Amino acid sequence: MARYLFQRIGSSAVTIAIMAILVFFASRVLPGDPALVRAGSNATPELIAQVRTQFGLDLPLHQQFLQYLYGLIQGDFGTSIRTGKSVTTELMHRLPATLELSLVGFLIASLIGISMGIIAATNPNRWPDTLVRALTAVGGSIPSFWLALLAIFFLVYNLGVFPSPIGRLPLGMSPPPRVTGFYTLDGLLAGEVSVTLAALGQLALPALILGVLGSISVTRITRASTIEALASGHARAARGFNLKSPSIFLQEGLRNALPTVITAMGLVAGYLIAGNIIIEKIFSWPGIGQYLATAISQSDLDVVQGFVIIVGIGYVTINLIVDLLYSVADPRIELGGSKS
Amino acid sequence: MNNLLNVRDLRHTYVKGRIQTHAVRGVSFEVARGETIALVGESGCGKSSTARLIAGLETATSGSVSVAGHDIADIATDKRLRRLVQMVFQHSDQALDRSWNVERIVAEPLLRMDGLRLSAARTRTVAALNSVGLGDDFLSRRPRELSGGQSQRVAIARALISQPELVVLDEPTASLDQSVRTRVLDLLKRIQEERNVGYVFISHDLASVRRIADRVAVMYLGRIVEIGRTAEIFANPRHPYTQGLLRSEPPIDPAVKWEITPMKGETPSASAIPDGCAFRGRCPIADEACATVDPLLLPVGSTRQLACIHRSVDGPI
Amino acid sequence: MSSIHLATRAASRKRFRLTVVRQNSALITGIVLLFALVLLGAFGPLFLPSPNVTAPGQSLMAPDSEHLFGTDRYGRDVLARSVAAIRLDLMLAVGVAIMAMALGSILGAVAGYIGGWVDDVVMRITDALLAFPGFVLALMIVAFLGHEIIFVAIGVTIGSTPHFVRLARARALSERELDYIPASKLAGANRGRVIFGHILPNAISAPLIQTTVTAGWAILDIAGLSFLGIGIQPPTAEWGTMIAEGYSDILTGKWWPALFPGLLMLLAVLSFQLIGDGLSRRNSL
Amino acid sequence: MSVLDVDRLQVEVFETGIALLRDITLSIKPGSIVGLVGESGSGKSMFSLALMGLLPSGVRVTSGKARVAGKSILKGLTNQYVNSSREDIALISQNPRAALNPTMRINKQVIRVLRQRCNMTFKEARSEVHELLARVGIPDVGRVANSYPHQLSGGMCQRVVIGMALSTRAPLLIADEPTTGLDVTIQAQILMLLRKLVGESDEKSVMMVTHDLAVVSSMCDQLIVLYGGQVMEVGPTREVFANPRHPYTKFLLESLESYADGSADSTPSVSENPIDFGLSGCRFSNRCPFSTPVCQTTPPPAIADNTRIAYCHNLESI
Repeated sequence: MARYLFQRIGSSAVTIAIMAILVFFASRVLPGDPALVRAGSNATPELIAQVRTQFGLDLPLHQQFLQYLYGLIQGDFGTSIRTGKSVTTELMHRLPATLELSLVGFLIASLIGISMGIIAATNPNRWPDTLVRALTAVGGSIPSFWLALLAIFFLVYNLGVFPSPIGRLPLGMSPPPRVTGFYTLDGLLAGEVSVTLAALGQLALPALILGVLGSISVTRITRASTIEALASGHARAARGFNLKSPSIFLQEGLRNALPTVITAMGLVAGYLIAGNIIIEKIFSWPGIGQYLATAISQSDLDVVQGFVIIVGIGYVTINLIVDLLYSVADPRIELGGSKS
Repeated sequence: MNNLLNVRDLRHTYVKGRIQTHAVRGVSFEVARGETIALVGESGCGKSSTARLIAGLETATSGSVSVAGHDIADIATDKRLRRLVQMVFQHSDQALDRSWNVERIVAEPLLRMDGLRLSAARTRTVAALNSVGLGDDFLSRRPRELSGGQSQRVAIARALISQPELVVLDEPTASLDQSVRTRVLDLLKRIQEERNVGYVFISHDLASVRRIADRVAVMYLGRIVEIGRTAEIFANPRHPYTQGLLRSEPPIDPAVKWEITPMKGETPSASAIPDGCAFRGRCPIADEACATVDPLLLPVGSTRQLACIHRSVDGPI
Repeated sequence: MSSIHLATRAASRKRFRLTVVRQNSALITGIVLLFALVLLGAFGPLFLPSPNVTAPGQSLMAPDSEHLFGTDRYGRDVLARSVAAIRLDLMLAVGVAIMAMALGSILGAVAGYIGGWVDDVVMRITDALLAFPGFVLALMIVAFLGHEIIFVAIGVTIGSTPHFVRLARARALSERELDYIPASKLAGANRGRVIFGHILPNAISAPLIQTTVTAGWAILDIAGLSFLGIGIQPPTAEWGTMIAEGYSDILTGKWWPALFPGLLMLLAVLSFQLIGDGLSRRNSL
Repeated sequence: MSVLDVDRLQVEVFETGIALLRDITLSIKPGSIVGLVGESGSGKSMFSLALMGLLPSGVRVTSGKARVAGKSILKGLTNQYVNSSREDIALISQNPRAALNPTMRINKQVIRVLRQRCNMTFKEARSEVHELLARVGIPDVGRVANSYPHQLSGGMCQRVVIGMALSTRAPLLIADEPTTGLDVTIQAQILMLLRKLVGESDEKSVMMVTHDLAVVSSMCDQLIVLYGGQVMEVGPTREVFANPRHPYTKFLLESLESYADGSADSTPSVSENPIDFGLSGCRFSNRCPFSTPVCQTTPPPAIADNTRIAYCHNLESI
């Protein structure tokens, strides 16, 4: 087990390294002058030259690369040209907001996805299944930002069910003392229940939207893999032994679909970390996504680099967890290797 | 150097992670022109690995294979020699590329080895199809329009179109219905008589071996345990494994009461081969000596070889 | 007795046909929808005002008989702009999906068939790219390259390619094990012949189906980039850009400049999804 | 009373009306082993699925009756499968590894069957597991009980499945190609085991579904030959082997014998035409060397002779 874990962590590290190299080359080697992009298209030659020196872009490529790697190893993603602050500090400061939103979104996505998938799989090709399939087809086609706008228009401005999309707390309320960075938890820790409730209220709509969008693929995969498992040889054999239907659905169906469902949930978790760039922007949610959205429109490239690497690390970590859970869920996976 | 095929001390070991699988552990035999040798055994005995090594689809860990005086490594890499060895595969439903039509499938060796165009190869393609009993109305058919027997005939036509001297037949009838098997075997036999081609026939099905083979090599865990003329082996099997194998085949006459003591146990994994004689765990006559001595394949009589320390003396048992 | 029997038989057979139609209905609906959108995109502009003519006096007019979808804050006809965007978005999305399919399938087939270090390198890079949702990848590339249509296309293509590599590689790995591959090696086919003559033609059906789904995703990604202001720039009529422009209006109760382009986009993506679903069902039957 | 009684059972593809099984009539006596033989496409597996109520979607029983242990397994005009009928049947399926749940240890799977089919409590079932596994000749009971299916050989898995099937006390066992894919020495072990266990009880009957005539000849008392979804010939194995009446049975046995002893194929021109499910007459008529026009158009009558039945228009003339 420990050996397998080390192997997987090692290979995750390699993936992150390759990713970092790709990011570097994307920013320096692809056509397009990084100094020009950073200085803006209307910049004077002097300004461009100044940007070049400031970011070390006049150094030979291999030196730039070494500098970049050296910075990365120390956790230094560079400096934001817009604010002049350390990218690492800025991102870390905003990370909890994103994680809080993603986590709640993930829970909603899993809950909706797995239950809808089960409902569909218990009634294949009958109306509940048809309905679920139609819903996932439409749901998978909805642009997230459009859905968010409509939700705000109807649910916030017309019906007033949810509070205004103005970030993590209502106007005039100050955040609780920072412990975890999750306002809902920090509010409780500080004994300020009103803050927690207010934070939950602000969280509800964006998390719901993320959850609904994320639930689509969980629904699809839960449904498909359960139906597939119920059509397999061992499910037929179980029916041949006249075992009870609920038992077959659980043991032959869901239990054997579990590894695939875990994979789908991992994908959704990754999608949520990145997918809330747009949602954060729309809901003024002060997370890393919104930070990126602002930075990107102003060509603040070190922020983009830093964001990409943090998301990458998050994603690789999720994959690692998924692989571990998968190997627990499927006894055919020998730890340390392939399917036998 | 009269033999068409010479196989000398062939060994093949796969390594995957920390696990070594000894698929072939020192196999030697030869085949004359116009002769059929059958390699028989159960799954994991190394017969299919041996077939792939002989056809040059894989490279042996050690040992040599030569066909008509050429080393298999040269045959595998040289377009002019490639035609010498061809192969017919096991699964009739996957032996043909389903996106090609029969004409291109059969003509493929001519297109690749001789650089012919499809139209220039037409006459020979039709001739090859005719020789396996299919008319030229098959030229434009797709594999999914063929029955199992017809697919296998097309595969045979493809193997023969380049005029090979040795054909490796890897369980060519295993995926076919009983009533079609006989016909395919008879076809193979007729072709052999016409062209004097040598066959290496891989099978687990003893009945088909009896029908087509001149000699039989019985394999167990990567070794030949007994080799000899087909009639001799079937009439008087001498290795305990051969005896157990023949006994396990159900008789086709219902009047014969089939009452046997089946061979005990199962074949061990090729990555954990027992010391001494590899068969001793399942052998009814094994003793302490078998745990220490790895029996060699030694001649008993002029046409037969046997790998068993208890049966190494010539004479009836 | 027998007439009753026949009647029930006919009835249940009819029921069965209905389920068959229902199973194929996804495909049919998708094709009809896409066809309608293409027609609208091709011929609609002939009957509509120019999408970029501004009319300051007619800004933010609610939908009426003259402007079916209303006008935006510059007085431009929302219907004309939404329809003009069909051509751009669909062509871009389909082009991106086809490029990604071609690139990914070839890479995947080569890696899967050859194996060894080639496979290691290709899959390592693919895994690293797959560490991001395609959207983030596209976003990064557009951020680094510049905010132009061609870079948006490149970004979304690269973001979509890794899926195809995975898909084609998996198929190549299973094709490689089938008997016809060693058979063609024995026939003297070299690696290139085997890959392009045998592996790819047989491995391509799954990537082809995936292409339609990818085209749908590409529409979402392209519009998402534009919504963030780094994709296609105003005043070009594009769904994401239009929704971004309508963003502030919706907060003041003027919902039409954002609603209609989103609705058309939804239909476009849905049509690709339905076609993809229908095709993969047919393929698996 | 027969364990299984099937009367003119018809199974069709709904969409097209193609009959995959046509007018199947047969019965199985208690305590016998009956072989259902056919080549690929004969409908032998479809028949066992129909008896189990496990037909694939789009395929239905459209007419006919079937009784297991005297109880009808189909009800009503629509021939719906009566779900409780499976209590009287146990299935030993092809590919034993795939027949076991890959995510459950063997002991849990056995316990599950014992609890749900034999009304045992968990404790009773747990104490029964080792005995059950030992009865089917598993040597290393403790290890096997604790293993997942993928850790066991195909032969071991098949023993487990046989053990579970016998524990259900169902009077009819359907063994669908129980040894296909197993090595010949393992096949011998399994067949001997099956015969021994069935021989121990007088009530249990086995329907062996197989393509392998040698297995049938050495295992079965009775023989049912299927071709193209139609019964060709029924009778005691010895008599059918000694003197086949139907042209198809003749052809099958002659090709088997000539195959085994190496003699030339003496059967007259039986073509390799594929099965034509659209034929309204005898399904074998497009291959049969004795085919007459009536064979093409009219299903063959059942010609009974003592213990045997053959379905052919031209029995007298052959």
